[in-house]
This record gives sequence, structure tokens and C-alpha cells, in this order.
Amino acid sequence: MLNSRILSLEEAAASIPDKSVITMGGFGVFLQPMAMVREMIRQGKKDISLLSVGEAYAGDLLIGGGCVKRIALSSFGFEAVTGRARNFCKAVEQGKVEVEDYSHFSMASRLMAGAMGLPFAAVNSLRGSDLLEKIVYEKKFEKMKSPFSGEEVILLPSANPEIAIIQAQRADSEGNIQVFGPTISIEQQAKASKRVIAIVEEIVPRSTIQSTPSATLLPSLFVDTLVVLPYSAHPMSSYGYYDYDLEHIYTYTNASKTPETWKKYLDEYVYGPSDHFDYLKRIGGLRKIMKLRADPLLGY
Amino acid sequence: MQSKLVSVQDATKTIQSGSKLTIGGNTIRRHPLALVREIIRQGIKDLTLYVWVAGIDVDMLVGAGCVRRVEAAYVGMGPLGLASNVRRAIQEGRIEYEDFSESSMLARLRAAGMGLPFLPTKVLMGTSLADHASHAKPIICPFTGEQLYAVSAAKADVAIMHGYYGDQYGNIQWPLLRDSDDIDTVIAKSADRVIVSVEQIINPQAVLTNSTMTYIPHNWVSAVVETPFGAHPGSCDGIYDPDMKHLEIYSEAAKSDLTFKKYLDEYVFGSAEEFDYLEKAAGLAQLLSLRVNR
Amino acid sequence: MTSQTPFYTYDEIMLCVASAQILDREVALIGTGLPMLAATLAKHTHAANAVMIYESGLIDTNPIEVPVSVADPRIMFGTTTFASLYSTLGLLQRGVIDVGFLGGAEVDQFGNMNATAVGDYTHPTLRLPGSGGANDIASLANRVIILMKHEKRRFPIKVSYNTSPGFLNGGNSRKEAGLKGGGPSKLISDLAVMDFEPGSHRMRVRSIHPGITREQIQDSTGFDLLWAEDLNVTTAPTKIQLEIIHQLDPKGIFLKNN
Amino acid sequence: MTEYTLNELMAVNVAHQLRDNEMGFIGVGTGGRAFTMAVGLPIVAARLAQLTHAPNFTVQIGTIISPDLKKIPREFTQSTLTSWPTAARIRADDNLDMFVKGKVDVGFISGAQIDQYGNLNITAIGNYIKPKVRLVGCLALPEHQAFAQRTFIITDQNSRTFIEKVDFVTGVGWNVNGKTRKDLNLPGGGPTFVFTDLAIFDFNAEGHRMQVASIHPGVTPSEVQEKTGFPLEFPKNIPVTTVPTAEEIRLIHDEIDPENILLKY
Repeated sequence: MLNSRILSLEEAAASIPDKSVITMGGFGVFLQPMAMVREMIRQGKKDISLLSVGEAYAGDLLIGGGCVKRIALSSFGFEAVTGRARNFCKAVEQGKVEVEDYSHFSMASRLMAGAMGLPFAAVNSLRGSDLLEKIVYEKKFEKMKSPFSGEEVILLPSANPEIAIIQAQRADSEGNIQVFGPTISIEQQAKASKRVIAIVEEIVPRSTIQSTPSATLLPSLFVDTLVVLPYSAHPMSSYGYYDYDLEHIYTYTNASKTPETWKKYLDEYVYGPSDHFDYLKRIGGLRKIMKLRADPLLGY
Repeated sequence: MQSKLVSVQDATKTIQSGSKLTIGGNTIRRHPLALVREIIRQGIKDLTLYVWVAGIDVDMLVGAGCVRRVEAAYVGMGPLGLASNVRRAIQEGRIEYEDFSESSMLARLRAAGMGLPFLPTKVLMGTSLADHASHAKPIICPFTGEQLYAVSAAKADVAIMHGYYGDQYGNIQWPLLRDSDDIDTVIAKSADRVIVSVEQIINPQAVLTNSTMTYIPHNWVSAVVETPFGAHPGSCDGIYDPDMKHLEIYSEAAKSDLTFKKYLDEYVFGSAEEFDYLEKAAGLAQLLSLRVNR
Repeated sequence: MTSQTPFYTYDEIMLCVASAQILDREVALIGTGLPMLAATLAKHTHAANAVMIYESGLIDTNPIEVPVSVADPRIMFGTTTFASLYSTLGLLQRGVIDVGFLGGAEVDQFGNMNATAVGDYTHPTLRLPGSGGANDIASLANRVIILMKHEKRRFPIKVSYNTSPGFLNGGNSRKEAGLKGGGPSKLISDLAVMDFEPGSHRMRVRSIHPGITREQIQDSTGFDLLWAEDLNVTTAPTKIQLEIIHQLDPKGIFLKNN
Repeated sequence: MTEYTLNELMAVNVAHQLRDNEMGFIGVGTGGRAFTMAVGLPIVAARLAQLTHAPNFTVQIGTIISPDLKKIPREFTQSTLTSWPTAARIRADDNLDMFVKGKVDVGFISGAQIDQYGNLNITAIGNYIKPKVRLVGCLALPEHQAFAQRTFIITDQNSRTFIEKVDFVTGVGWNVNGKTRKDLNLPGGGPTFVFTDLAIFDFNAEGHRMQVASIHPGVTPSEVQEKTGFPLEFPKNIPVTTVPTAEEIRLIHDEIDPENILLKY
């Protein structure tokens, strides 16, 4: 056991300073650290910089909570559910946040380089596109001919966020983190970051981890802080544990249409609840939670 | 396959007062308590219970005055000791009670499942059980001439039990890891009709490729009901532990008729449906904390 | 005996044509939206052995229900390999992806697409989700299939932000920029199926959906279209295809106008 | 002199009576002192036998066969029993079939009342129909005493539990109302030993009545008779119960029950 320790959601969120550069795990409707984002908003975090791959829902909520100043991202959309992520889009359209675009692979490559301790990544994407043309805030790339073959590649600076906030299914008390389902960019995000906060559904005995070691994505040596909270990805899914809550996602996306309805949403679901279980009560309580439970065979 | 998925209310409505009932589970484990609570709410009376190693299920039904007669190998609350309602009812002569041992009660349920009037057993020889049991008679083996007891078939009108997972057609499945201290398959075979409540209704397409886990097939089942935490405050092997906090409340209440009536008013009659009961008796945070780490 | 022509919508014909682009045993990278339904349909009909890949880190998916997101647990059940985003999109660069699917807000006459922002980049009139894997697919897949609603504002002469490179300025410009993949091979809209004329790489209509006119198509396009000499009528969906679509998407998540 | 507790003394003496290649059946029990006598003490004895003279002694606890006794659950709860590493978990009905076939060599049992023939009562005190105290029922006690090759009764001793005649015969010992086990066609071997906090008893060859086999160190014969509700037969030279060796105590402390879970109460 290196630095791992179990903290409450509140304590873990309190350890995130204003102006931090953070990256959050999750992708689409899967494994986003939603409870942590709600707590960060409650604690009034300011001027956060996001370094994002696909954590659209967590990112959109954090932006809607007024915590974000700058976003480097590859995609913030709600896909087939409602399309645009309105808090994000409005913030950009109104010039309230600084934005820098990448493709998924180029951003994941930057994190991969960061995780490997290299200064840059080489990719073959981006060529000919405005992703290389319209650059506002940071030096994004360099072209270089391979000293071996002479082939030209695009070089991107590696990414090393200050804090990675990772949502996963389970861990042992030492912080060996297991993920079920695709691993998306969790491993690269965690290993590239200086500090890792992981939120899991449950703590299992070490022997359980030892009998399923191939599901361990992050050994405890990469995990600094562990938070244990059931249904903490809600309204997103946690494969093998619960499905996403489409009903609440529509509540969310409808609320994000106007400032008035959005303020009401924050009051009801972010500022209002006395704790995470009160939040679960407000989104439908026991009935809803039982409805979202995963089918043990399907995993959702 | 035809869907047999119904509500708790509709499932229990089919049980007549005066029925013979058999119940799955063991002590405080995996009894169909959501169904039991609804039986109490519906005021079904005069039941005869054929049970094996029973517990809170029988105690609750007896305490609510639903029961005329019990035939069992055990009624107790496991780590919490005696089943107080049953004990009081027997001591005060309010119910008829007939004792069997585990294997002789099993033989009676098996006989029912096999369509036989009785099965022979060696176990009751010399015990006081045999002296008092109207459903055990000495016989001589026609082949060897040895002395045996015949125990009569315990054929129930309805079996109620709590399964782990099941699809809408009534294919009831085990989880990967389970304990096995029950005779639910025997109980399912012994009755005319089988009502199964399950923790969760699962996808039938996935069941087709996971069929070795099905322990009660759909064609044995007449109704299936989804009751999350349906064995609460008891446990459901591998899914959640017993709720000791609520079991203590129950055990305390069961110590007198007056306090148990208050318990029933508060938790059973006072809850229009099972979700209300669960909110009142435990609440979401407590229920989630009972889940067994996988 | 003639069988009755089944009733179908233009979304459904678009979907069935898209599905037919995935050949059996091909490796396909599936983006979010309609392609997820097209890929699932292909898996259930003519391309049972195609390997479907989703950028969230899923390789060889076999869902029994339609997903709403490329990280929907519905595609996790039945998948043979769980991997990372880096490794699945890395397959593009490795050159093993036969066909990739793209959608977007805008497409221009050379097949360049915009999924990032309309108007000025820093203060856009309309901010969109951003590239995601679109730029990577457009840059590196051997074949790219574009799915678009056919509207004039979505078909400008030049996209306001080039997220996913097509044939850039036409002619040889894609090759000169060093782009590895083959570029867009088909554009399927709710009105027609188009490709890009070899040489000029301008958008060209290949087939018109049943009941649609040339005028309708040109009027819905912001630039002059080329027309194939052997222009024909798009094959209508079969009854079996439609049945499977409705089974997969009973709630009409993708086919809202059903 | 090696220091030992009364529980350890009892466990060691139970262990000495277990034989290699036998199968011992232990119930799942309840809590407190009842747990120690029904579950904890038999497990310690079985494990001690395995570590000394009977390496192939098989343990069955409820429907769990050959659990890993190196990993005793901290508490015996639903989930710890379910996740206890074990060779097999069989169905309860299959388990009873094997009982009835005579496949259980040693049954570890206890009771609320015991008489001079080793008949046990766990059903009702007083009149059966309207009892003074209704107890749990029968469980598999009748099977233990009818079918196990040997049964070991483990219980605390006082004149309320050790009585002339039990109110209700739940499990049959050697003689009920003048009928012997043979008369009753009971295939099992009957009760072999009674281990209490005062002494160890066996049953005499002629009448199969309970007799003193040994008395624990520091206990007097009159104390034993005082806490017994029927006249006992004492041998001429009363043996003192064998005390544990230093090695046996070390095994219990270091290997078998290092966290004092099994013999706590």
C-alpha cells in the first residue's frame, strides 16, 4: 500500500484546489464521476481547466455549475440521446470558456505519452483539418520528418493533468481498481496525472481482486484517494451494476435549455440534497434504483 | 413460452383462505416475505403450512393470525433464537402443530412431488415424534419384514418461494455463488401451483444461453413476481445479508401479541406496497449496505 | 404473385443502404448515431462475420438491443474484447479498419465535414460536440461512409470548420496533405446516394431514392452536384430488414418519425 | 504445566476420539455458547485431529463439504459461509439422503434435555400439545441419532438438562420405554460419548446407561452427581480427563483458532 486512502466524497472533493487542471474518466453514458462533479459544484470550485476525452456529461455538468474556465477536448456531445451538450455549447458560444479542440485519438495519444513519461506523441490524424489550423490558446503541434524513414508525422505535446478523477466499479481497500467493460481512456488519464482520485461502487476483499486480476486496470500504486459510494455514476451507467437513467438524462437535458430551468435543476439535484443518498431519493429513490439495477446476465 | 409476470397483489389473490401452503427458504434466509406480507394484508386465513426448516415466514403468518396448522421440522430465527409468535401460539394452544425431522418432512414433500401417497422412512423409530404424528404410521416392509414408518405426502395447494433471478416466463436461476441450505426444488415440485417471487426479472434471451443455472423451469411455475429485497429482513444468498437491525425490531415486537400487532400495523398494513415497506423498514442507504460484495 | 412493397420511411432507406456498405468479414469502426443501428442491422442480416469496433474500446460487438451511445452497456454485452479508446482508434493508424462511418452537421462538395463549430471558432453561432473520433476516421479509414440529413444548410459549398477531412480542395489535395486513408467513398442521405467523382473528387449523385426527384436533391444542396451517367433508383428496404430494424429499435430512438 | 481453558480441554478430548478417514457432520448452529458447543468446538477438534493423528478426517458443515479450515470466517454469517472457500456445496436434500444412507461417521449434537440413555429433546418442555416451553422443533437431530455411525453429545451439565427421562424424545439414544435400538430397527451406532464442562461419559455395555468415563481435573465425583438428575455409575478408580499437551495448545492457538473465534464463548 503506497499512498492509498479512503476518504468521503466531501473530503476528496475538498482536496481539489481551484484552478486545477483535471481530467475525468468516463465516456458517453458510461462511468462518469457524476457524484464527484455534483460535490465539486456544491463546494464552489472555480477556474478549473478540463483536459477531456469523452466525459461529456461530467464536463457539461461541471461547466453548468460554473466551475470551468478552460477546456481542451475531443468531444462533448450527448450522442443519440439529445445531441448537443447545451451547457458546454452555450458556454463556448457566449465566450465564457476557452476551448481547444482535438480528435479522440490525438488527445488519447497526448495522455498516453504523458503516461509513458515522454514529452510528445506522434500521430497521423489531424492533417489537412482545421484542428491544426484554428488554434487559439496553446501550441498544439509540430510536424517532423522521421529521422529513420523520412515520413512526416504530426507531433503533439504530451498531457499531464494535475488530477485525474476516475469512476470505476470496484476496488479493494488498498485501492486496486477494477473496471468492467471497455477501459476507454481511464488507464492513460490516471497514469498521466500527478494525482488520482477514484470513486468506486463497492470495496471487495483483496482475495476477490486476486482471483480476477485481469479486471484490475489500476494497481493501487497509481491511486491516491479512494471514495466508496454506490450509484455514484448516476445518471450514467456502471456496467455490471446499473444502467443509465434515460429519464433523468432527459430531465437534465431539458433543464439545460434555459438559465431558469437550469438553476432549478441545480437547486433540486446539486445544492438541495443533504448528501448522496438524499440525491438518490430525489431522482426516484428505491423504486428507481431497483429499476436501474443491472440484469446479472446482461450487465445492464 | 407465455409470460407469467404478475403483481404481488395478483399473485397472492389466487390463494384461498383454508388453503394448504408450502414455503421455500430456510430460517431467516430467502423466504418469500413480500408475498407473506401481502397474504397478511389480504387477510387470507386458516392456512395449513407444510414447511421444512422454516423461520420468520411462518412466524409472521402465525403472528398475523393467518394460520390454523403447521407441520414442520423447525421454526426458528437462526442467530436470533426462537420464533416467538409460533412459540406463544403453540403454548397457548392457538394453532395445531405437528413435528417432523428434516429427512421425514423432506420425504413427505418428496412423496407429494412424486405423486405418491406416502414414503417409507427409518428415522422416526422410537421418537416421541412418531407417537404424536398423525402423518406417520408404522409399517412392515413387504420384502424384508423390517419395521419402518410411512409418512404421508404433504401435498400443498400452493407453493410460494423467493428465487434469485427469473425471466418473465418463470425460468428461475441461481446466481454464480450461492449457499444451498434449502429444498426449494422439492418444494416447487410438491404443490399444485407455484408462485415465485424473484429479486429481479432478467432477460429471457440471456437465460437461453445460461440454462444450467435454471433450477426451476418455467413449466413448473404458475406466476412470477418481481420483488426487489423480497426476502427482507431475511437474506438472499450471495445478493444481500440479513438486516439484523430490522430483525431485532421484529424479534422484540414478536414477544407479545400487543407489540406484534403494532409491528404489523406499522410495517405491513401501514405500507400500501412493498416499496413503501422497504422505505419504512430500512431505507435505501441501509438496503444498499446489506448487498454482498461480489 | 407480386409481394406488396412494404411501407418505409426515408430514414429507413438511408439506414438499409448504410448497412449494406459493411461487407461480411470486414472490420468496421462505428460512430455514434444512425451508424450504430446500421451496423447492428448488418450483423443480423448479410454481415454476420463482420467485426464491429466502437471507439470506447469495444472490439467485435454483438448486441441484442440497440445502443444510444458508443459506450452504452447494451454494446458491452456479447462483446469479445474490452480494450481502450487508444487501442481501438489506434487500429485506424495501423490500417486495419476497412470502413468507418461518419455523421456531422455540415458536409461540403469535396466531402469535408464539420462537427465542431458553425461561424467563428472562438465565438461560434453554433457550437457542436467536436471531433471525437471523426477526424481520426476521416483521416485514416480505408473507406469512409457519410450519413447526412439532406438539407441546404447542411450541404454548403465549403464547411465553416473542417473537422473531418474529405478531399480537401478536390483534385489531388488530399494525397498531397499526406492523409493515409482512402477518404469518403459514399454519402448516404435521406434523398440519394452520392460518391465523389474520381479526378475532381466533387460530390456526384449515384442513385436517387424511390419517389425523389433530381430537382428536390439539387434544391437541398448548397452547391452544384454532379450526376452519374448510369444514375439509377436506390434499392428499397426489404421486409426482413424493416422487421429487424423495428425489433432492434422498438422505442424509435433513432427512427423517431416511425 | 501447560495452561488451557475448559473449552480447550473438551476440544482436545473430542479430537482424540476422531479417526482417520471418517466424515464428521457439524451443524451451522446459532450464536454465543450454543455456537461454541455445536460448531466451534467440533471444528477445533476436527482440525486438531487432521493436524495430528487423522489427516484424512473429512469435515462437513451444513451443506458445505471440506471447507478451507485455514480460513475460518471471522463471523459465521450468511455471506461469509457462502464465500468460504470449500470443495463442495451440496443441496440440502442430497445431504439428507447421504445421512439416511449411513454415510455420516460422526455426528456432533447437543440438546436441551438428555437422559441416562442418551435420548435428547430439542422440541418441547412439558406437555407436547400445550407445552410449558416450546423449543425449535427437530431439525436433523433424529437423523443424527438414527443414522450416524457414532454421535458425540457436547453440552453443559446441570440437573435441569441431565434428567431421568426426557419430556420428548427428539433423537433416540440407546433405549426408549424399554425398547433398544435393535428393537427399534435403528441402523446407526448411537451415542458414543457425552462431553460436558465437568466430565466425559460413555455408555455401559450391558444396559447402555450413561457412565462416567473420566472427570475433569479439579472436579469432584459428588459435584458431577449433584449436577445429574439420575444416579450415575462411577468406575472404581475414576480416571482424570486427559489434559492437553503443550503442542496441542500451540496448534489451537497458532494454527487452528488464532483469532479466538471458535472457542470464544
